[in-house]
Amino acid sequence: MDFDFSEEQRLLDETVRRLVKDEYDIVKRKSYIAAPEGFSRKLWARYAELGLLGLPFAESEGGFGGSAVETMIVMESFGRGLVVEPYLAAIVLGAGLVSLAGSAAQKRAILPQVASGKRLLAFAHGERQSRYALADVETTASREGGGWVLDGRKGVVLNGDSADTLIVSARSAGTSRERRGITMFLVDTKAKGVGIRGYPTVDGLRAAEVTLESVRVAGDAVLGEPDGAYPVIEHAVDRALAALCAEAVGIMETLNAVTLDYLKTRKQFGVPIGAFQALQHRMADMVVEHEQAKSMAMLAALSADLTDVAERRRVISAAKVQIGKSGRFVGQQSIQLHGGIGMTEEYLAGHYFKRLTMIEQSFGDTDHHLNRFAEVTLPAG
Amino acid sequence: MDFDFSEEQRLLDETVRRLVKDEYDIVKRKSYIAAPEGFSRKLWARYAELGLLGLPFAESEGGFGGSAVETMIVMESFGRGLVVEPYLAAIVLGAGLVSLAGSAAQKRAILPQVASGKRLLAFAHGERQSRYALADVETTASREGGGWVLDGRKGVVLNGDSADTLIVSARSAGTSRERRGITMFLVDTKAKGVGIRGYPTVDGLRAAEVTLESVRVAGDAVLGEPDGAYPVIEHAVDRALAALCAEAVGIMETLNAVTLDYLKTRKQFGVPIGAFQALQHRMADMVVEHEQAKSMAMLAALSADLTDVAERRRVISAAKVQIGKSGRFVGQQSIQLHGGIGMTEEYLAGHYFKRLTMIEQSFGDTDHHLNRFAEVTLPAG
Amino acid sequence: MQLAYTTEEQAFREEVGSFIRDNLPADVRDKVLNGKTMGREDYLRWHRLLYERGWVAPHWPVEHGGAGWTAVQRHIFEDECAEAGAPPVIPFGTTMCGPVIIRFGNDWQKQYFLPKILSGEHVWCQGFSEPGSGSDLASLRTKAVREGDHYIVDGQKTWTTSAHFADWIFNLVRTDPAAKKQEGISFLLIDMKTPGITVRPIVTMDGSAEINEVFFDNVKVPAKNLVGEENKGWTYAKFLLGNERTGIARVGASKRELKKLKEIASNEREGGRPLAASPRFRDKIAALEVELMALEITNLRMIAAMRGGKGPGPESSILKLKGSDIQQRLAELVMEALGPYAMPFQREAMEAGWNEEPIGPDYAAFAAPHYFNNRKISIYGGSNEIQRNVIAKMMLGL
Amino acid sequence: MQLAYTTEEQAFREEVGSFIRDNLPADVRDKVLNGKTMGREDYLRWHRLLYERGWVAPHWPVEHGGAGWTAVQRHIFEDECAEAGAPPVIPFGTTMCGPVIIRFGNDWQKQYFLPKILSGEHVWCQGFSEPGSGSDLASLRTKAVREGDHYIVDGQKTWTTSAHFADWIFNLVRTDPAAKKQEGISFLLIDMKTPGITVRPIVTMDGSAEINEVFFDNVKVPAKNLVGEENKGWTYAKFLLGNERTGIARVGASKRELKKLKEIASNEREGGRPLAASPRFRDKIAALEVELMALEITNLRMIAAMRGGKGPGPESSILKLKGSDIQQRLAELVMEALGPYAMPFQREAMEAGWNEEPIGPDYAAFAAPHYFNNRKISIYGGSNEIQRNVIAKMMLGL
Repeated sequence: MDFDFSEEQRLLDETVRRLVKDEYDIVKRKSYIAAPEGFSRKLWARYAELGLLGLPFAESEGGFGGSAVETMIVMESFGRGLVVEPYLAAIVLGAGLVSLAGSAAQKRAILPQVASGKRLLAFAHGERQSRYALADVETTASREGGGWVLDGRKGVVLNGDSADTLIVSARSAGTSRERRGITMFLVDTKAKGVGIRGYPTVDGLRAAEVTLESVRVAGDAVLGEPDGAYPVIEHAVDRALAALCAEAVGIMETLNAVTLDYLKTRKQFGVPIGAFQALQHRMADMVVEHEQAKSMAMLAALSADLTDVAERRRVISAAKVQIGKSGRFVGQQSIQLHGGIGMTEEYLAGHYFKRLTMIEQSFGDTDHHLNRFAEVTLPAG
Repeated sequence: MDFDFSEEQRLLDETVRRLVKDEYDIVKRKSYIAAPEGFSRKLWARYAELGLLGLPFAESEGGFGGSAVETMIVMESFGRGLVVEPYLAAIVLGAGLVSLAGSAAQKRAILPQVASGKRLLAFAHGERQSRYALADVETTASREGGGWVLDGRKGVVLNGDSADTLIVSARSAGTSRERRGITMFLVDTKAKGVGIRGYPTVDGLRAAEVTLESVRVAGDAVLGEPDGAYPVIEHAVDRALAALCAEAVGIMETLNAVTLDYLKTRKQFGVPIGAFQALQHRMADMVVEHEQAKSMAMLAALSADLTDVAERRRVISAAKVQIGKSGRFVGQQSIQLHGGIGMTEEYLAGHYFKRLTMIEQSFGDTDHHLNRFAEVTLPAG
Repeated sequence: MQLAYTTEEQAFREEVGSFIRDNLPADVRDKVLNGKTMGREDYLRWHRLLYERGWVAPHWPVEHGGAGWTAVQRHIFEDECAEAGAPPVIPFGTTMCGPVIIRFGNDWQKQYFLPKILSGEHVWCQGFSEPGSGSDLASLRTKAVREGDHYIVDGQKTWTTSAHFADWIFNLVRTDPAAKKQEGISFLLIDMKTPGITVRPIVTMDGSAEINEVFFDNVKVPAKNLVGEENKGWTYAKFLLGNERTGIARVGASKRELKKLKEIASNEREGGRPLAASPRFRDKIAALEVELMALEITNLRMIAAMRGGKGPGPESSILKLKGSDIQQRLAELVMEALGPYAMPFQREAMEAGWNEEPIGPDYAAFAAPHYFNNRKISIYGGSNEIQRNVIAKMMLGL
Repeated sequence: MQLAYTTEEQAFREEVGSFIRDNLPADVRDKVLNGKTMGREDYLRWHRLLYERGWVAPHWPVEHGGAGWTAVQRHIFEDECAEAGAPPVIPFGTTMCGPVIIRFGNDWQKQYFLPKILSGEHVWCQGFSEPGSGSDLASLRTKAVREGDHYIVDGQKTWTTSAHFADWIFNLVRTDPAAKKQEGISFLLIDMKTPGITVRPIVTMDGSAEINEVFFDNVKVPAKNLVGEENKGWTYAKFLLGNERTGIARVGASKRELKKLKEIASNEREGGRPLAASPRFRDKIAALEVELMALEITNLRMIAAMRGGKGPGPESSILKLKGSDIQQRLAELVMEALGPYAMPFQREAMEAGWNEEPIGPDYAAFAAPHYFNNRKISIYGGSNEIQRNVIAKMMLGL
């Protein structure tokens, strides 16, 4: 048992920390967000140079063969700096799905381009009615000749407006909310019938509503096994959840640091406000929550690729629950302890708080994952 | 709209407060508990003299025609002093059921004896499997000639070991957990086939396990409508819940007072511990919780006899939820703020804490009543 | 003891209800109910209607234009207005500055300002907080130096709600830098159009701009605008802060938001069923509703206690604590109910007149911004930490 | 980075597991698993078995009888013992006084006391707390006056766990009343059979009597029982208190209790179905299980950090805070699960050998008393408030 990074991991950690420290502050971040795609293409190219974009898939696939621990290292630093580039959407989810389910030809065609930063992927899966249920897919896929026709709508597709290729899930068989019968397709965002309405999200990122009207794709656009996409989707989303947990831990670290600094410097009634015991105790609880969250983010990273699916579910959902609760406490209290300044757009805490809040509502909120956890640990009946 | 007591109510309040103040402290209480029945017969006689035992039923029935507000006044003071006499079991529940459901002859025979303190009633209703579900009755009643035969077991019958007469609920029709089909019977505790195993409860009161083996009762032992006891039971229990809420509010008042006193007198690090802001804020929250609980206990008293049953349910369950949450916070924190001394048997706080804890588990805990409340305010579907 | 309203109270309630039904402009109501951005004119349209009815400052003495209501009537009025979606009357003139002028102002001030507060001709804002003085208000540093029959004011105020459209500001200024911090403060009324005043909006994290910084650079203020005596301003500020806190629980507004939450939770789906039917989410709404029921009674009890002529005491801190917690949790549950559709940022959808197709349901745009914006409720008007201090010190003697 | 145990660690774990299976007396295990009253002999039977195996004080230096384990091995050992229902080793000798004697004691003390601590011949208790000194330990007043080659001790200790069956007590006493409060304290070892010592049990609200008051009336203690130097006792006490806190999270015991809670919740019925299937109760168990999972990792991380030779720091306060909260909530949920059957008070059912028919299920008798007794966990060993102070001051520099 050990919690130490390998030499390579330590190097990766240092590299990403330095990069984020150099390239990110609240002013620079604003300028990245102001770009048409909502992030910095220049930084994206830097990530490619550093090998980050090929991190989560095998060297044989054009990547660097990192595990979920490497993803954790990257995402924790991205959380510290509140990075806006679409690493989660394009790399963890997009490339992750291709790597998990793609044919050799698909991998060859796509992954090197992803690793070099030339192609952006997005995962068009959730729908208006689906909330957090991964099997709740109503977009349809019908066979036509050797190809398929896709019809439906996808909602809140992360970075859907900057993607070159969408990975679209659709119901090819079965009834609504059934796990069996879901197929994934690679769809060019410029294909006929694809409508994309991009928009900013409240946490400074981008997403899109996607409409699919009689979108025709060839037979080789199918990603993975027809009707059998659910287990792959669940696995990729579990990886995304582990990555989000790490990002949240990085955010909490920064929030705690700036709040502690504020407690030590802000004076009221002639003393630093950190001299007040009620605020000291609050800050102590924030530290405890960060430690608990960090523990679970580590466990999630170590479990994101377990072959025992029930155990993977148990750990990933537990981690999301812990991060949700810890994040809510740390986020709310960091604003509260700052007082008025914490409410303002120009101060950094609010931006971290907003992202932390949206992480809780991403890919299943605390209630959703508490239920998923309990289904493993306390099966009904 | 007003929250003032009438002149009679004010007088009642003063009388009971004085009585409790004179006759109750932690040492005297211990001596009452040490009596075979677990309470003071002498005080019971005093309550009778003062008219308290006839309070909740009509003058025409030999009582004093008080409403649930009068019961609240009595119970809040009983809470302040942690009174152990079986007012809830014998008067609010026992006499309440006779008054709500009894025939003229039954009322004539029983209620004046109750009011004078000569006869004690107890309500033998809950069973091992029933938890908090009032319709979960498996004890059976079968007709035999003009009478009935009762068989089954009743559990945690409050003051069942000192009662002269039990009001036993039994299933005369329908299936387990069905509301229709429950009948109440007046059963002499000395009747053949009645077994009573009395014991102390963790909060210093008494209860009993009751067994009924082929207990034969006459036709006139039926209390209320055969098969139709459920609405009456629910009404009587709602009254008991309102009374328990008031008792809990009295307990919280005392706990807050002794805790505040301790904060002001106990010194550590050269100052009263009440000088520490973290403890000040805790105490402030305890005060807030007591006020919220008091508000709901008042509302419960004013709603305990509403003819609109759904509205009565809504208010009574809301009150029980509020008292449960407030009571748990006040109880736990009063012990915490006391430190070691709060853990000891010889100090009063622990006794109040224990009773407050058991009130939360009486006639439905917080979860149970949150569900009952939601069934009215957010009906499923 | 009874909670039902008396016949007279019930009749009054119906009178208020029918007045609102007949007069509240539909577009203003829509903005309030849906949390859209409110401008000066939105507030003033309703303000003028109340003024005409004689209800704009009901708590003032009758001779100055008040309505002579009981505390219960005030509560009924506020509750009905809030539940129906009427906007609040901007409090800085009617609830804050007006009573100070009535109590401590001179005759000229009364004659000049009070009618204009009532009519809505003057919209006011409050110049108390400064960058360096948050909870420690008395440490303020904006100074006013007497020169002839004027004061010259220099300094900065912040978190100033409505300053971007206000006509006047009532300001705490330091007139004696040598005195102990509470003792050198004066209460000065300043025309916002005076040269040297700059207003800079503060954008809050939800993207709205309701609050401002106000800079005073060599601002010349007539000495007749001084309220009461020089260096006694702290007394007037304490009077102002201790005054008029029955609305602090915000029960009416929370009842309105609870209703909206239930509608949203019934409309949103989880696994094909209404989210409101999920035991987990249902429990959360129910638990919050119970707290709100209790707070309503606690509020009424304190109002009833005021009938005896007693003013609101430190007990109002109880109302502020629970009230802010409930408002924040309501916004939190609305956001949770939206699931992924809390994410799209649709600032423009919160402006009146926007009529494009919303992203997600039409109530989605407001959910997360409201949650973020509502974090302020436990900070402003005395943070929750200050409220607990007040209870501990003033109610409990700790 | 990996959480799985190494092959060696796994082998060690199996060795511990099989030792427990082969040796732990069934009746002792039953008492621990069912929360029954434990007597001196119950603890000592297991103590002696561990002693024979060389595992009774594994953290001691090997030359004094320690096992030379890594921090991970210690964790594995403690976790296995707790989960299997082995009683804890009474810590006052092995974990508290022993290391102080090893570090600061003289040769006679080492030779006389250490073997008897290991063998169980001497059971120890701790004389720190006094009626007037709870969290403010250094304000203690029990005094020791030197007379020739003895000290005369007068005063009172309280909350003294195990004093009713202990052979020795290590006592903080004031030897210089004129010095500043931390500087006049000495660390004295006292034979409990010395004339003038009276032990009075303190019954706690759950009805148990595990703690005591200890009175010292003119108690004559040989000067050779002084540890280290006179008036340096505070240093030794701080060493003792800062030492050996890896077990403070009590993860193993909580895992055992969680298992029991699940069994109880599966056995109890609500509306004919297992209580564990009710979404409300299931969620509560699940939420607690998540916290415990996180705490286990946090604990392991801190143990791993100690491998570099660093001792436990203020971080152990994190373990104490979360650990106590989890233990208390576990007991709370067990009590809740019982419903009305938490009410019967069956003190006698908690004594070994009782075999009447229980009232309600056989696990009912322990539920409420455990809940009440467990309130102490956030009070003793530094209250949760003190732990937060430690984090704020020592970790955060506030």
